[in-house]
Amino acid sequence: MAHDHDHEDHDHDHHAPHHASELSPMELRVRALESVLVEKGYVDPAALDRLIETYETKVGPHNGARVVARAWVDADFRARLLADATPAMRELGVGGRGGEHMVVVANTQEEHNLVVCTLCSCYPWPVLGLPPVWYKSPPYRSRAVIEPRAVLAEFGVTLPADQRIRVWDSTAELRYMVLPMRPAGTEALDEAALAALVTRDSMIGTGLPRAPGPSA
Amino acid sequence: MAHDHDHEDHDHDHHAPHHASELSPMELRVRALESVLVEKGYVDPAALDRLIETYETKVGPHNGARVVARAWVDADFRARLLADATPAMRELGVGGRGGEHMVVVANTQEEHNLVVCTLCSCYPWPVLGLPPVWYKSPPYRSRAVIEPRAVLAEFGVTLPADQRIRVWDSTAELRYMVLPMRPAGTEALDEAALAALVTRDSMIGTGLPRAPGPSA
Amino acid sequence: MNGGQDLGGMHGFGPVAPEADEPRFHAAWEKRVFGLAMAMGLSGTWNLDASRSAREALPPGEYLTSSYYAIWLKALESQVQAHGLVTPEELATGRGFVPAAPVKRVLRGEEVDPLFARGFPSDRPVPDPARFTVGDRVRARIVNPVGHTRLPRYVRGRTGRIEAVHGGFVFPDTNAQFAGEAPQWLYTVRFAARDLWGDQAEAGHAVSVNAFESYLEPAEPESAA
Amino acid sequence: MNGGQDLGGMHGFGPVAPEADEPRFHAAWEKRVFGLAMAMGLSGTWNLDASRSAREALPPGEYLTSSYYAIWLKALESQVQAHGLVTPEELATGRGFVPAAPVKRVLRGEEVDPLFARGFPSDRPVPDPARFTVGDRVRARIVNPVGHTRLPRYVRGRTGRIEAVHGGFVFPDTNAQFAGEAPQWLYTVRFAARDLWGDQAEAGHAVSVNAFESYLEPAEPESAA
Repeated sequence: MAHDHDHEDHDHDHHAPHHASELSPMELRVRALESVLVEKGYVDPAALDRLIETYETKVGPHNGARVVARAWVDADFRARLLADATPAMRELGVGGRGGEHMVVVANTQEEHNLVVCTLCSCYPWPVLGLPPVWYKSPPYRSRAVIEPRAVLAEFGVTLPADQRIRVWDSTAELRYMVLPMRPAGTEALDEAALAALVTRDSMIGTGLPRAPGPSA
Repeated sequence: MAHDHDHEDHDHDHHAPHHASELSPMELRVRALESVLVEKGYVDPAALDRLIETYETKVGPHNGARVVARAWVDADFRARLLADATPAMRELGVGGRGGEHMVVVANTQEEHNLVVCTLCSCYPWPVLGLPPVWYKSPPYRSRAVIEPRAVLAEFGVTLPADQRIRVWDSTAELRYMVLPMRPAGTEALDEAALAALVTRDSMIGTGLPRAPGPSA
Repeated sequence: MNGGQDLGGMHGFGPVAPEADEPRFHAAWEKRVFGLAMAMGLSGTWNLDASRSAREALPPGEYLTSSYYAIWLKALESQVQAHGLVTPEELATGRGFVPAAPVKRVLRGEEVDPLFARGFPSDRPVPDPARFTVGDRVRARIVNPVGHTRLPRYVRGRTGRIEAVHGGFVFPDTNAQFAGEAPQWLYTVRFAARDLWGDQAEAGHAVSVNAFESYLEPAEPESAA
Repeated sequence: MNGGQDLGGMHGFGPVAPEADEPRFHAAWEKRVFGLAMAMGLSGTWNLDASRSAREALPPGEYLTSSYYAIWLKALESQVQAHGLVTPEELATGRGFVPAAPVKRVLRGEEVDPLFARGFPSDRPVPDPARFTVGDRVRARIVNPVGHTRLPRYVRGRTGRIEAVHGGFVFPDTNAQFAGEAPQWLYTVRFAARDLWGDQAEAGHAVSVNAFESYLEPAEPESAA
């Protein structure tokens, strides 16, 4: 405790590592909560471990990338995805908690889509994994709806002035995924190679897919 | 410093006294600012002392109370005060910085007035002195405009249901003083005795004047 | 509530700051909080809307200076106490002193995969027909509930157009207060940025929100004046 | 700006908490900050609107968790540096290292009483006639300036009635940015609480704000449609 007095109790993000032998006040506080919840039988430790493992290692944007790649190569799938995304994603085994009511919005030359949750942190977990810190933080949540072009510029994305921006504020249980435009020069790529071009940010709308490498 | 590490750097209101030999980080920080501003000749220490002395000891709600008492006994003054408060107050020597553009709003049986500054802490300094902490703090600033009756109840003021409430949000350089209703049973009191009934809160609108004592 | 969580359109938070490595958790305790909140969320003692409400109930200054999982932790601590599952002494010591209160379910390890793969849909049948249809001009009502709501301040009183009708969904405002799921029609409403932010809005920009039927009224007063 | 200072109508801050003894200052440093801010405000380097703007520019979470005079201090530190009066090293050490920059005036001790007794009026002549008159129905414009403004969010887009015309006054939005006093007509606008807060507003309640002419537009669209 002696070395922690002026750090962890501020609750800000602190990324400094701690010596294993020194638990921060936050670690102690959470440990107490976990201990009593387990002791009283409200929480099964095996469920806790499985939940953490699932969201730390299993779900992630590779799921969304597979959906996007399929939509790029399969016009019928794309149509089903845009008409009713939840069952279409289920065809690829993508779905579950936090993705019960998926909506896919397709970028076009005329309109770029951007997803935010101004009120909390709604995000399509089974499609994109847990959201990054910036997605959950006040700068993004406050600004995406009022100055999306400025926000996109900070992500290195400058859209043509005549491409409109549509911001989707996730204020209910619908969850959004952006379907980015297929990059030029990818005619020869197979579905797996296409999926490798699909970045997490391109499915939030804060990025664009990677360009194909010179060998493509 | 050793005993201060986890206190003063939070910047919250701390009222705990300090030993004279231990300066808090905030004291040291302000002392550095003052030292350099004085050393570089931007601030005359005599002016600084005089400013603090003036607002700590000279100005206060006794000025406003005199204005209210005069308005209670002098119908012509009251009319001038409500028509154009700044020169009327000057008749009593009340005015100056923070009271350049005074507006007086009179309580009636039909309507009670309440003053707030939601955006900062605007307050008629030469009439009421420096504002109390609660006037400058988020609970009052946020709630006075949306639930004034609930706020008044916390001050122990319950108005008749048919008495309307008018809230004045001081969003420009006009400064408001409430002219409370003269309490019943004060016919025999002179102006000085009346002024003694006028509380600071009754001129903000969060209170009512004191009732006259049993000897009145 | 008009709390620290209602961030749309606010200024002063600085630039968006992506991290180079983007760890999913930034300390061991964050993982535990995440897992505990998920597990307790399935105990049937409260619902997702109530959890959001508990997070929003932090004083705005505290909300805005707490990290994401610190907000989750504080809300969870508050919930387990408010629902009588844990006493303050138990929370302070990490040890149980009074018997456990009954909960509707305890999530078991083997249930995690099937339950979370299936998910927890929020759509519900609504007997009445939808009041609005695609293309209708609507105004978001001017409301300022002290309790939980999902209508952000920045659209209240503003006029937009119905763009999609999604069917019936659990109404968060009542559900958060354990006053019933009271499902309502859910819409997507598109607002032109100029109607939300004024003439200085960025050009060619629109914002859509999902809005429950009771959040909306026809933009033009209805015929019976 | 839509910052931490724009508090009207927010929830979650808890009860109003009057103090029994109500000390004017709660620490010796608060007095010094008060005096320094007053004295430097008269140096002619900035103006009152710019000082308010500097305070509002604190990140909202910091604004809401800082005490009143801590906000003043942080703003003053920021202003003396931004205007080149003090370097970061000088602020850190409390000692001057570079020559003083010229300021328009240094307030002397003997000037305090007469200057502060006289005050610093903000009324200014405005050549054009007032656009609105008492009784006019007006709508507060929907604006969201990144810079300083005195039109609180809770009235934007809402309709009220002109109750008083006060003459011309320095316009804070430009003055705060050293873009001129640009005086405008100043009005008192009265809003019924229901028009601000909706049907759940407390009964028999109205709110008035002081609004500059450019903050307002006629409530009904003007004839040339």
